Amino acid sequence: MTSDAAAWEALRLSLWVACWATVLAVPLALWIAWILARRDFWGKSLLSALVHLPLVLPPVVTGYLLLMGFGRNAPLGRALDSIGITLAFHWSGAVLAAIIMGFPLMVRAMRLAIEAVDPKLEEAAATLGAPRIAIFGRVTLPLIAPGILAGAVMGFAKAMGEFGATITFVANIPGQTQTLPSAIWAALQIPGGENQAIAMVMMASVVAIGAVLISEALARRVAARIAGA
Amino acid sequence: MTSDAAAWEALRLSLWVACWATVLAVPLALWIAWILARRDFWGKSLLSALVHLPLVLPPVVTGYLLLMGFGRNAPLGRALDSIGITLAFHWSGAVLAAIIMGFPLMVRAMRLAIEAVDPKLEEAAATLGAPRIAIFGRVTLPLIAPGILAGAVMGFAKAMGEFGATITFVANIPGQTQTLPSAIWAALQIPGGENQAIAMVMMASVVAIGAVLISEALARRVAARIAGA
Amino acid sequence: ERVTVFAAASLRGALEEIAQAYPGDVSLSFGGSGTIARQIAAGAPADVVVLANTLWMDWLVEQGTHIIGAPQPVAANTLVLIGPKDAEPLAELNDLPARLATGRLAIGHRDAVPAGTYARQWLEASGLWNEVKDRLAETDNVRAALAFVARGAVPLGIVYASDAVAEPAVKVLWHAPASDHDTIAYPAAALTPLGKTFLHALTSPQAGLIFAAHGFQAVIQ
Amino acid sequence: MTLSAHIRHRFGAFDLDVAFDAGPGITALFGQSGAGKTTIINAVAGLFAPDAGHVTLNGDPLFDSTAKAFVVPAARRFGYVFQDARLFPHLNVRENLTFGTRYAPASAKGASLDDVTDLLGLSALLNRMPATLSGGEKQRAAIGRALLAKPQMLLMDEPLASLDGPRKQEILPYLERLRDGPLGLPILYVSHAVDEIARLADTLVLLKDGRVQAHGPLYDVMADPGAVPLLGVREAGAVIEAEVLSHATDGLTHLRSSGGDLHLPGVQAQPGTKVRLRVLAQDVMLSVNKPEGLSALNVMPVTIQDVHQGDGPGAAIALRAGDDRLLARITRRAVAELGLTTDMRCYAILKATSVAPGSIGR
Amino acid sequence: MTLSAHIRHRFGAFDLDVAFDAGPGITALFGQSGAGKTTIINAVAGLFAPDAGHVTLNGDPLFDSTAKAFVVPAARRFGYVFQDARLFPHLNVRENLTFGTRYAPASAKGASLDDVTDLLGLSALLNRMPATLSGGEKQRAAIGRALLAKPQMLLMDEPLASLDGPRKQEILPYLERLRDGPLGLPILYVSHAVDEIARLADTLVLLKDGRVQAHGPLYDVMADPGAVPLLGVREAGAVIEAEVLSHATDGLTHLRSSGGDLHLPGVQAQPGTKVRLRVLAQDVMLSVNKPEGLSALNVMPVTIQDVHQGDGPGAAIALRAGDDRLLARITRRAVAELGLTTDMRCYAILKATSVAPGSIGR
Ligand SMILES: Nc1ncnc2c1ncn2[C@@H]1O[C@H](COP(=O)(O)OP(=O)(O)OP(=O)(O)O)[C@@H](O)[C@H]1O
Ligand SMILES: Nc1ncnc2c1ncn2[C@@H]1O[C@H](COP(=O)(O)OP(=O)(O)OP(=O)(O)O)[C@@H](O)[C@H]1O
Ligand SMILES: [Mg+2]
Ligand SMILES: [Mg+2]
Repeated sequence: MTSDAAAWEALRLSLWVACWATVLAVPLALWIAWILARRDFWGKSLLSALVHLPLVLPPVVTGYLLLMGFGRNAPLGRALDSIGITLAFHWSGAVLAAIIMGFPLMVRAMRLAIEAVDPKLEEAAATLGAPRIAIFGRVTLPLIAPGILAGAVMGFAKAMGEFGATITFVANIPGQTQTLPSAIWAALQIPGGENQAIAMVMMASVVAIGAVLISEALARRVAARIAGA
Repeated sequence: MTSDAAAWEALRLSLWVACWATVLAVPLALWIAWILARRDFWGKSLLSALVHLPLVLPPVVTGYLLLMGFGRNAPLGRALDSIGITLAFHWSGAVLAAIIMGFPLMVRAMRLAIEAVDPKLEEAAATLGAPRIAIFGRVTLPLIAPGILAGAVMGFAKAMGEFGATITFVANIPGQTQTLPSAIWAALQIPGGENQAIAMVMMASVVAIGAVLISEALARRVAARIAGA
Repeated sequence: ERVTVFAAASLRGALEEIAQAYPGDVSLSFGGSGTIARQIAAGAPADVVVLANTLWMDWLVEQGTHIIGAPQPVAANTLVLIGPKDAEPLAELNDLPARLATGRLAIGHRDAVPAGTYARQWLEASGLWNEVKDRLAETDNVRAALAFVARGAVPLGIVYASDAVAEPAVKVLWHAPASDHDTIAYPAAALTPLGKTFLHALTSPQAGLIFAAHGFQAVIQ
Repeated sequence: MTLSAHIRHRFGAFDLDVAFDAGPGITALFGQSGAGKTTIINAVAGLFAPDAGHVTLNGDPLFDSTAKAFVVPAARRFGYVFQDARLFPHLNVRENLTFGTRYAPASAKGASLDDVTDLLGLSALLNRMPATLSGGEKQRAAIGRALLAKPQMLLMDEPLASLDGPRKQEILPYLERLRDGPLGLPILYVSHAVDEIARLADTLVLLKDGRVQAHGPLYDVMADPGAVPLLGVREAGAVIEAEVLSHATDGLTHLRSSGGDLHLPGVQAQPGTKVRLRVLAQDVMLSVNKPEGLSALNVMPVTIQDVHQGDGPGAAIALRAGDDRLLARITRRAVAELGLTTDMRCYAILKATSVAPGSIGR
Repeated sequence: MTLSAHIRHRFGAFDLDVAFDAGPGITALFGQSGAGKTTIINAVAGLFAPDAGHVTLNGDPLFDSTAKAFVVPAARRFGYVFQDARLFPHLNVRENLTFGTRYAPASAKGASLDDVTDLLGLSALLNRMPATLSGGEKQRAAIGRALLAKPQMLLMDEPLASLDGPRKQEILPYLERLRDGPLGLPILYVSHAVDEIARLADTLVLLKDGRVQAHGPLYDVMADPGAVPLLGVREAGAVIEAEVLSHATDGLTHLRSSGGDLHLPGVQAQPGTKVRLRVLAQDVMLSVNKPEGLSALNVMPVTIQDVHQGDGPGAAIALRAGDDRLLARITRRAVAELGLTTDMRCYAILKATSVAPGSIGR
């Protein structure tokens, strides 16, 4: 494999991992964000602190913790393995790492959006006979769409950029777990690898800028619709 | 220096760096967030993409870019050096790295908060004679306080946890630039360092959880005041 | 006056002990060899630099970095194949692929991590490379490869002898012959006159003893 | 369909303790700003659980603090027109209007989208977003939204406050039809406008500082001397019942009440039906002689039952005209000059045009 | 202080093109929902820059589309009472009220906090947060907030729509005092309530679909037959000027107009001052004979100037009483029965209590 081909392979894998991570994390993050924004319960602040933890811990540590929790020898990892879900040394492990690392960002964006929704609108929907789930789907969800989008973009960007936890948890297996950041890092560890690294940094930047531009355009559309323009 | 003392020293430095990074980044992030939320100009989406970039790039890359930009041999670094500002291999460089890495998170939280403020309230303040700056200070700012708080907590947490860009930019000099994550990483590099690492992970977690708890309590106070409870 | 030493992270245990014995104040900053080399090139305030691989030292010299004297090796190391502590001894190296079964072989990144490069050379020399190259778990540092074996995430790994010594959860299954890979040397260079003194201390016999105690091989001047 | 409510709740210094029944027809909650009207209607809608009390509909508990019963708002199916419009900002007017339709049971009857958009003048606005609507347009859309949810009861919190007179005059008859038509939709109606209430309400609940001051059929309450200061002196008046005899070509309707014949404009009812007429006390003049050559067409012989002199320059005169009661408000000076006393016979003069069409109901 | 505005703006299908002057005193914008009232007032406040036109105050441009002039809202110092209250949710009532005070020039005169809280009944609410206020309480706080910014002009968009009658009756005289007092504060006033406008306004701008239908001194516009359908027939009427002669002990005031003497309740002005009286057309009865023994105290000899018969059952009779004009609305049948024709002399009867205190201004 030429190093060029390896870079494209890494890009493909990074996109794949980032998309999966975003798709899987959005509903979960939304749920946690909703709980944090709208429910009151004992330990709520602790839950919030827990969600923030991956921000604070060095990614290596998160990687080690994942390894201890989901590795081949860990009970949880074995259990998942027995039902056909392999995480160790598999791209799905990279997805898990990306989800966890991006989770604080996604939850916070969505939570802020939910907190900004006037509960009186939800009350109005209730008086019109809408059951809870419909209130969420037809009132809350569309109103927080910009926040979800913001969270999704942050999660996606983080997933594209995640390196430390991923390599510690699932190592660096070309085509499986060698994401773009791993490849960039590797290139930088070799004297004279800068050019290759720069090329891959460009790739990552283009993807990220593209994702942000798309999300900004979508958000603008939503805002314009509400303003009636 | 015993390794225990080194850990405390690293904690002290991390707190110092994180506090400085938060204090310095909040106004800047607020400004960018306000521009992104309230202004319309050519290249706005690109600015937004730029802000997101540190999320996407592997931290090492950000670190190298900083090193290339602000290193002792780089023109910018030399210029700053000549006016007495040393960044490379200095704790102030760790602050810069933390600011840049936390910036996307802070900007996004504040932007979402600003977007949630009804511009009609700002209009009302204008009709009461308030100049722009007073409108911002007396209406917008208090209304987005929860978002600023959220952004600050995320930025602080990220600054406490930042590792890749920091170690690349300012190295890992105990008492100078060895933050808690660097120390944790270093501890994990030698056999038997795990226990020391675990102790430091605990320290970081306690700080982060404390910060989140405080911010949650503050946010609750603000919300309670507005609800008139 | 304080001596600042930028050193490869795998030397940490030994260097800390040497620093303690050193009469002056010593500040040790650990990182990956590539990172450290670039930092030195960017003007890091180091008096001494110690790397885990000669490639980066050569690169530093090429960059025109101001070095006092010539770089010199301060320690050497050997490579070992390890398995979990209850592993059966390996009858011959060619059993390695069979022992892997469906598992993976943990090594440092084949190009980015020096230990990984040496491991690749060894495997190539012993004709196993093609058989295992798609069954590797490459890590960002050799300690992570050790951890994979220690945690049972992989059945086998190739690490430095110095790492294997200190980890009770693993067992050495095979020693790599020194001829099968480049010399595993830790080259050091002094960047300032102050550093020159410390470099002396690094190459002293006492230092050699300490290196040896940490599983390295002392370099006989 | 009868709603029965007993609500006790405390918000800081405000202490609400009210009990009332709202039978079929329109029940008006009237009281000054801060009297607790919105709080009551919120409790009925189930938007919060009061500290104590109960709310029942046809005897079924919707809320009961002792039995810990609480039916969620969605299950109550009360169409609520909020004091602020509360349209969904992300939905256009059409989507707002039809928001609740799908949750109504298939058997529920109610207005159609076309009816409602026509009535409320929303047809041209259906594709507009709420942010672009004027204050009155928003409020109209909010009324339509509540109607189209096919509720079993309507809760309206000052629904017409931001509407202009002509538009009000279109909507009020529609509300009357909702009440009187096959749906017989009961309405709990909050308003500051006595004329609206006087026109619409069957039952009136007068509130002050979180307490019920008076409660009962509209005409009893409106005639209650204690209620007059709360309602405002200009709005006091009585009600008489009359049968429609015929409609003349000049637009006047000939009606017969127990006190005499009346000729009034703007009566829509069919000949033979009975209507009720609200006659404001200030629209009634008294004459001791039978008046001649006067532009007022309606003159009734009456007997003075009571002369009630207040502090101000006015006096309230209770009159009997046949079986009906009338109320006249004239100056004290006129009382003195004409020598009006109890049991005196005189003539009540009622300007035909001064009985607003809106005062004629049922 | 004269505001002159010419505003052209297009919002989707809505096309606004209006020009009007607002001199000293109160200028009312009246028109049905969606006519463009809020849009105009927003343009005057500087909340948006219209597509074309200009807004000047005493000749100084606040906005001019050709000269590209635009003074920011804060510099215009117009106190704006929004149609929705728009209180600052994070500030309590006191902080909301005093928000603008510090930006007023030191020389600016205006109401004091105590005055305003007393007038608006806010004293007990000063430490409350807006989220806990009732609809009317919010609106009152919004009025107070605008007043306390010591503006050079007030813009009020349906400020009293959510207030009860008694509260309105307290606030209206206060607005009159602001207009008439030493401040001479001009007010641009949007309302749907004709009685409010009739009482307060000096100048009336009648709007329909973004166009000015009629514009001028209140009494000219109110007497304009073209304006009657926009105002509503019940609100048509004329104005006469009268001098206060004396106040009697029974609360009636003796006034002299060019058409004859009047006895009215509720007049506050000092003897010797001139007042203006609004007499609703529907409050005027006509008699061909001089009436005797009638409870109405005010009878004036008049000459019929015009008999205007519309489509409905009513007719408008223009009358001359001395130098003043009166308008009477009676039924067509009465016109026929009494044989009323132009130039005929007859008597206008005016119930004393039917002239509301609010109809007496200046
Ligand atoms: N952004 C917009 N796009 C389209 N139409 C608009 C927009 N903004 C306002 N309009 C329309 O302009 C018209 C005038 O609105 P405006 O708010 O001035 O009415 P108004 O006279 O204040 O009515 P109301 O008494 O109901 O408050 C309305 O029909 C409204 O729908
Ligand atoms: N959370 C609260 N804390 C303290 N007081 C409250 C709270 N909520 C409501 N109140 C008070 O309760 C009283 C009743 O409020 P409510 O909204 O029911 O009044 P209302 O009759 O609807 O008045 P309006 O006609 O002005 O809308 C008001 O005086 C209000 O200030
Ligand atoms: Mg209310
Ligand atoms: Mg309006």
